[in-house]
Amino acid sequence: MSVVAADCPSRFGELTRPSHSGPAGPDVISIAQRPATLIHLTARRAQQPALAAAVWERFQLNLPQPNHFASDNVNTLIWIQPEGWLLEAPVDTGNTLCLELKSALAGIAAVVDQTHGKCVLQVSGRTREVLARCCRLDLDPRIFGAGRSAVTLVAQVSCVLLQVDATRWCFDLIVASTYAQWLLDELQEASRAFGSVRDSAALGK
Amino acid sequence: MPARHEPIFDRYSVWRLLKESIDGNRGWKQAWRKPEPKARYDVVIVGGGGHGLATAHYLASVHGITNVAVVEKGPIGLGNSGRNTTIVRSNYLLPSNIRFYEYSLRLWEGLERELNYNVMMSQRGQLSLFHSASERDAAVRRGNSMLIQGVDAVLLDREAVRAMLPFIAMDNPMFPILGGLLQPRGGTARHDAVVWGFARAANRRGVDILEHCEVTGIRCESGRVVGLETTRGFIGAGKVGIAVAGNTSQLAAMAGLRLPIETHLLQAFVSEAIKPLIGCVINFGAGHFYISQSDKGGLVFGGALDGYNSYSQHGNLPLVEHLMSAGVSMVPALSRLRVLRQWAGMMDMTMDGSPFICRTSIEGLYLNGGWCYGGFKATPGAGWCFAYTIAKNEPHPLNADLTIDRFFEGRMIDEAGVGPKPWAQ
Amino acid sequence: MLLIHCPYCGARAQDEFHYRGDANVERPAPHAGQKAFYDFVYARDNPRGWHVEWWHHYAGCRRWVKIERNTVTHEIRTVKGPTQDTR
Amino acid sequence: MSAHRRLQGGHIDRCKRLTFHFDGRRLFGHPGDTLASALLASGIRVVGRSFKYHRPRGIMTAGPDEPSALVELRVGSRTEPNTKMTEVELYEGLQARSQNRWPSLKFDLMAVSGLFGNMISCGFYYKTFMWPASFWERFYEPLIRHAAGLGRATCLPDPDHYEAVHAHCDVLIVGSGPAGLAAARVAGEAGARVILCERDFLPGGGLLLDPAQEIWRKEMITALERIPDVQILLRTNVFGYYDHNLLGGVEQVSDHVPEPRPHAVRQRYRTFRARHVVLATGASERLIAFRGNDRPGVMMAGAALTYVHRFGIAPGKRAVVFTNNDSAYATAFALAAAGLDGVVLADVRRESRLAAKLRAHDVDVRLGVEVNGFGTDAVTLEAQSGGRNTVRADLLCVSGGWNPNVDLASQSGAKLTWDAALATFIPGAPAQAERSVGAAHGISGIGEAARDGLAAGLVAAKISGFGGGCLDFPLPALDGSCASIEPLWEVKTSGKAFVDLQHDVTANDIRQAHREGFSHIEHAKRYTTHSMATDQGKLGGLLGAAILAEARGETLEKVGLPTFRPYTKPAAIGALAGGATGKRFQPVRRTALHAWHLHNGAVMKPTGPWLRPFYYSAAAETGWAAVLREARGVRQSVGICDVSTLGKIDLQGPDAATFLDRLYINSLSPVAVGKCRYGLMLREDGIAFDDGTISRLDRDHFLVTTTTANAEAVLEHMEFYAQTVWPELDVSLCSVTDQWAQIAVAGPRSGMTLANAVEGLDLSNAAFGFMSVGEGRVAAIPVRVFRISFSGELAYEIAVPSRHALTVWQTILTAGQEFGIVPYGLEAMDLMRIEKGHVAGSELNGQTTAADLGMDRMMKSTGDFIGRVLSARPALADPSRPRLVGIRPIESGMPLRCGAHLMSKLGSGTSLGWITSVTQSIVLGHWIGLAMLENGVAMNGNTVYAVSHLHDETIEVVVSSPNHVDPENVRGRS
Repeated sequence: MSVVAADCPSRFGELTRPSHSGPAGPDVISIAQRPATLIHLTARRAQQPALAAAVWERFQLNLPQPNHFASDNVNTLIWIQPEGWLLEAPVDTGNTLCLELKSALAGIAAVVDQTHGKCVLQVSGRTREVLARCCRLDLDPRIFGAGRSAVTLVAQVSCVLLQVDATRWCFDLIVASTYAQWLLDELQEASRAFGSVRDSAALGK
Repeated sequence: MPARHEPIFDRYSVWRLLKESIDGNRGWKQAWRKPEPKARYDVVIVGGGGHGLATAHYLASVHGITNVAVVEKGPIGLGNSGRNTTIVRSNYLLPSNIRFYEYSLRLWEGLERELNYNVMMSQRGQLSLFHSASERDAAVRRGNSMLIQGVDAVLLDREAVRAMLPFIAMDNPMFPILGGLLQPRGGTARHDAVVWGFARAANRRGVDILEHCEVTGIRCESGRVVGLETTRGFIGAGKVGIAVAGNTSQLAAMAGLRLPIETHLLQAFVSEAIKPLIGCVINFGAGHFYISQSDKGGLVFGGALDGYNSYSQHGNLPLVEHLMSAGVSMVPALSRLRVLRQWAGMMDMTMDGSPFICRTSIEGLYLNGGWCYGGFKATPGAGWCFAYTIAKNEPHPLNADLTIDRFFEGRMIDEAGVGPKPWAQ
Repeated sequence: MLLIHCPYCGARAQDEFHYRGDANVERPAPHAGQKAFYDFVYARDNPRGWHVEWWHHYAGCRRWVKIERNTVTHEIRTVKGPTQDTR
Repeated sequence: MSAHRRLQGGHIDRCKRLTFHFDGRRLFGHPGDTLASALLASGIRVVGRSFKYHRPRGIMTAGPDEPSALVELRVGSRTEPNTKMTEVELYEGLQARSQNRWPSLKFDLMAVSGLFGNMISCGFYYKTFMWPASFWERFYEPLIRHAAGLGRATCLPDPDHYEAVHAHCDVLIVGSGPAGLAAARVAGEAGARVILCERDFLPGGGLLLDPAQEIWRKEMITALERIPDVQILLRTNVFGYYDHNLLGGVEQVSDHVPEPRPHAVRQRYRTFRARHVVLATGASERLIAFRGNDRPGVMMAGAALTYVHRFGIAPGKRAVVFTNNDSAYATAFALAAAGLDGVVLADVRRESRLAAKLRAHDVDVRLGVEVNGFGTDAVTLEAQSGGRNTVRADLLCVSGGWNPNVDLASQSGAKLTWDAALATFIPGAPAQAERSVGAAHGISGIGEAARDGLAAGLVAAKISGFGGGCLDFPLPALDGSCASIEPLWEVKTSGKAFVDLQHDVTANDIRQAHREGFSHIEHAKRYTTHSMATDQGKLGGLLGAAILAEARGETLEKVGLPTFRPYTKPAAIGALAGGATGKRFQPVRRTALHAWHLHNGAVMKPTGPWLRPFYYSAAAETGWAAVLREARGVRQSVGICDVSTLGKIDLQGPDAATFLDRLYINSLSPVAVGKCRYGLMLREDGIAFDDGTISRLDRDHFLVTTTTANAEAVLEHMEFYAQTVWPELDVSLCSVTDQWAQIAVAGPRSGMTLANAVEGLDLSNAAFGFMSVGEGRVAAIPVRVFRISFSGELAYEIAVPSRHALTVWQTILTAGQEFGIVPYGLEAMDLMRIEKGHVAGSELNGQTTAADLGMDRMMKSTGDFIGRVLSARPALADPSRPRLVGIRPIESGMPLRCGAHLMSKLGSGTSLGWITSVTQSIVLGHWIGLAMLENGVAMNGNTVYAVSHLHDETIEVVVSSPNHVDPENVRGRS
């Protein structure tokens, strides 16, 4: 039985396809996948202060307010629901962070690994036009400024959307990994008029 | 009982058309009178839609009860009777539904003669397409249910569908078309004509059609209905039948009843008129999309409910977007055609997707409602059964299962297996 | 497309939500009997006017929210969390 | 031929010439022309035939209110029937054909129907075609269907693309006339985010008809283009006003070019969510009913003015202008100034303040005069004082007054109110955050409209939080005109006077409808089809209502108008789909092993949003052979299957066990850590909802699986009960469907295979018995191992973090190589579960109870769970309900068929049940099935008939237990 590709630790390789045939230029949309560790934290009943303290101690980050994220450019905490946050941390091959948090937060929070459940896509370039084609949220920086995040529908699937750089309209999109290919295809379709490239080197925090 | 008014019935025929055309069409009479309410009627039907008017017609023509009024808050026929997609069929799964709708279909087949009115009953076929093996299996079960009950059904394979409908997309990656279940006797009728035809026929037998007469209260004495408070005064009634699709909960509440019904919106659309493209009525299992072409040339199509309780009669955009996407995905030729108008009707959605024709806990008060989006095709059958139930004070076997009690007893008639989620039926 | 002000996420388009009907009916105690459960599962006021109803923000914070909405005009008066009082 | 009709001025580029074809004739126009203006400039008079009488028709208007001038535009797969030529922007190579005529436009044989005009008056079809009954479908109806309809549609797929764009703004302005421009500028300069939509390809609306306003128009547009937060969308029609200030529009991106540029869309669906909406939609001129008011050469006065000033065309050689108000004086003036000879203006009013001015410009103004007929190149004028004369004219311009375009306001919920001075309806109090301005609000005069727009723009900006807009831009001078109109709806004469040109509805039809009792405006509309054509009754809607009012002897105010509904003008269905069609119709979900499946011959099958391997096909193998090979491989040795699509829900919290006990019919709190259990959940109405396994990973930590189909619904159901019904339970839920890929390894050698692959977990029967859960490693990747079985064989499921799925999958394949491990798909899995008697979607179909499925013994006897109470209702507890059974044919070679019904005797009209699932058993060597059968358990061993009338098939089957294979479950436990 033949085998498709060598073992790839990320789904990145599978998702990448040749760039779109649209008119390419400086304004094209760039999409890149960023490997990361993702952990869903849900505070146990009445334990949010304890969770905040533990998170501060471990990451020196405050639990962000609803619809915001907090980042020190290494770790990012994203509010995704009442009592619920998504932690994005650098790739951690041994899954040690999740195990560490499980033990540190026992009785304080439910810790669920989503590293493989979600993909982080960095989107930049003409995101304003492209996102207007697949998202119904008002993303004007005056409304949805830097530091804002939202769990919302993009291309009919639920995503976490982060406004990383409001002046350059750079976003991170976190999507369920089984929908990642669909989202990528839709983003490419939405950028049909502008062209798009997938370039992991062009971005990165 | 002879009509109190002078006979004012015009018999329609091509000769009559010729005669009137010579006279400049000045000789036509009113299709129905506009009488003042009497103090009391033997039966008052609330709701001047197709169902209410048909009930009045059959009360008079079958049961000889002619001291009947139909009260309607506006002009007749402008509720769901005038807001549907005109499909007529009896391709149901569950025996009690098949029997009822098949009886209704047979009445449809003779309606022109019965009413002396061309309701444009057009049996060009109704085809339900399936997209997967499990949908096919369900269609086979349904088709066999129909044939067992003596109803026509034909299973078409993929190639037969392709030959019949060369313009549809057979190979959508998520919704390939595997075949379809055809009811050759299914089709469409002209919705307004049904209302007007029944109104004219009921009027001929002396039924008073009281338009602009809104019911504001149901008067009961010691557990028995005695009449209706209306905007045109109190009207005494021996029996009262409710047939007010969309507003059934409101009317029932006047009598203190709380029903297993939610009111939801169903949108429908018509395109600009084009030369004949689509013969039969087509229903796609995927994406809740169905389409037919009217005699005038417009493509009439619709889909699922808007999905939340509403009495607004104006539809919303998410459904529009979804439906147009489904339509173009299934019938790519729709893409460059234009949609002309959209409208919405208020559906009484029940907790199992099946209707009520039954007595209520109040003596003399009868209920015809909960038609979900199947009311149009039921018009003659529902009128016939409701008239029987009112006249005899007991249900006909055809509607014996269509009671509210079925939910107490666990005898739900749930064709789709959706359960008590009216918004998803 | 209704605009629903989720108490957690802010103003969102209706397509991020799933509907689930009347929020004034409450699940009876386990031994309340069939009539009580009939009322919970089946009987509805179905008002013409203000209606308190459940919507699930499935594509957002996944909270069930209680919305007070007019069934004639579609105007939304309040949106509350699952255990917040509507009135 | 064309040159002499072109005038100076206007908004066309005379330097460039465009070639186009109409009915095969090669003609010329210029950029800036519409198809209509170019045809007028070419001297074409008859452009179409009417719907019913096939009367010749010309161009009546210059916009979307056009009833007559419809064409089939473009060719082949880009054919667009029923296109209004007044809206088609001319482009090089345009091809258009007239429609609804046979054999040709000039000589239309169908016009004989005009001879029966009186017989085919309104509603005639309800009164005939009834005899003989069988003739309707066979003869009458095909005839009607063929005669009806307008243009022809193409059956070819549309080669063009579409997209959706969602916009948000503080102020949405619809219409770019003086009011719209002023509103946009003041709101934009105040700092609000403004979107200005104009359906036309030139901004300016009524400004385009007045050369004196050209400077102001250009200056306003230049100014607007400089404000960064003002977006002007041309060729964008706002078609509908929906809830919560959401409006929908369609932008015609590429309809003015031969075909869309590469990567460009043809049309763009747009939504606008606006804080405030300014409706500057202008007004539409209305027709007057008189004999011959549909003939080629009749044109609305405003349209004639448009052709002169905007397109630089004289739309006729000799003109009569017929009016009941001031506005048409500008037309007469313009026609005279354009050099037309002997322009006559017939004004029904006896006085006019503009008469003297116009007479000074050589226009023959006749007051108190009506047009009572239009024939071939002659207008019959009749003075109210008596006296009749005929004027030679090939152009008859008509103005019956103006109707504000209130459709969007009305859709938004605003009630319409009657304005007696204007003799029309105007928008009343807003129901949403909107305001109608300018002509749309019944205001006449350019300066007046601009001021109205400016005031509305200021308010809109202020409401949105932007006060203090800059007001220092000039506005056009006030016109000072007041709406001076003397309502005249109909000039009564013999002959056909039309109120709806496209549907051929006459004033007499309306009166006949009233006589027959169709007196309500909605009844009259439906009976006559008045105002239901593609022009949406813009031209004659109010006119018809007025004739009805007169017939009823009531005021027009009382009669009212039919309800306004979307669309303000017809919209392409492809545009509204916004490109989400075909493979983009619905999101597609792929498992982590998708690529492997494709590269290994998997035939993929859509299941809900997922694509899953149906079976893996070697080159020459038919589908069913592949399925049998796969199932045999599993039963005989070992197989591997991607079951990642199962829903997986992580439950944590001290009350998780209690919560699960209430969700499922069986008890789950006793499950030990490291063990799992099968569970069934009901809906609250007692009907089976979903099944799956519940694994206890820790004291307060469970992992639940759901069926693929119900994964989303089950999570929502759980969240509903956790959040709203039992909020006191401390439990958190999280979907981990995507986190974990899941791999089933099944068959007698699955244990040996995994022993080769899994490290760190003792898989021996003693240590890891049936229904155990544990953690181990495959290829150094931590995995979770479940000993559960859907096939009935010894089987395991390996859950692996999805990015490692391929590694683990391949490691297991390698480990199983010595046993001939075979990948298997959905169909083989289905085959084996039917052999085993496990239920799936066709049994868990929303109509069956736990007892129906033979699972009533699982129900716990005490304690609350969802569905407990209502499942005990009498009819649901009735033991004679159809119950799950197994069946097999008596004659072992016979296949079974799903959907066949079971009957106790041949020819019976009573069905006892139906077959839900069938397969060819590889263990038993014949077909087997599952069925729902009345009194099912008691029927065990009996023979019944399986009947499919659809296939004309009847076979005898024996009823058995549903567990066709290994009922004691020896294999799974061994």
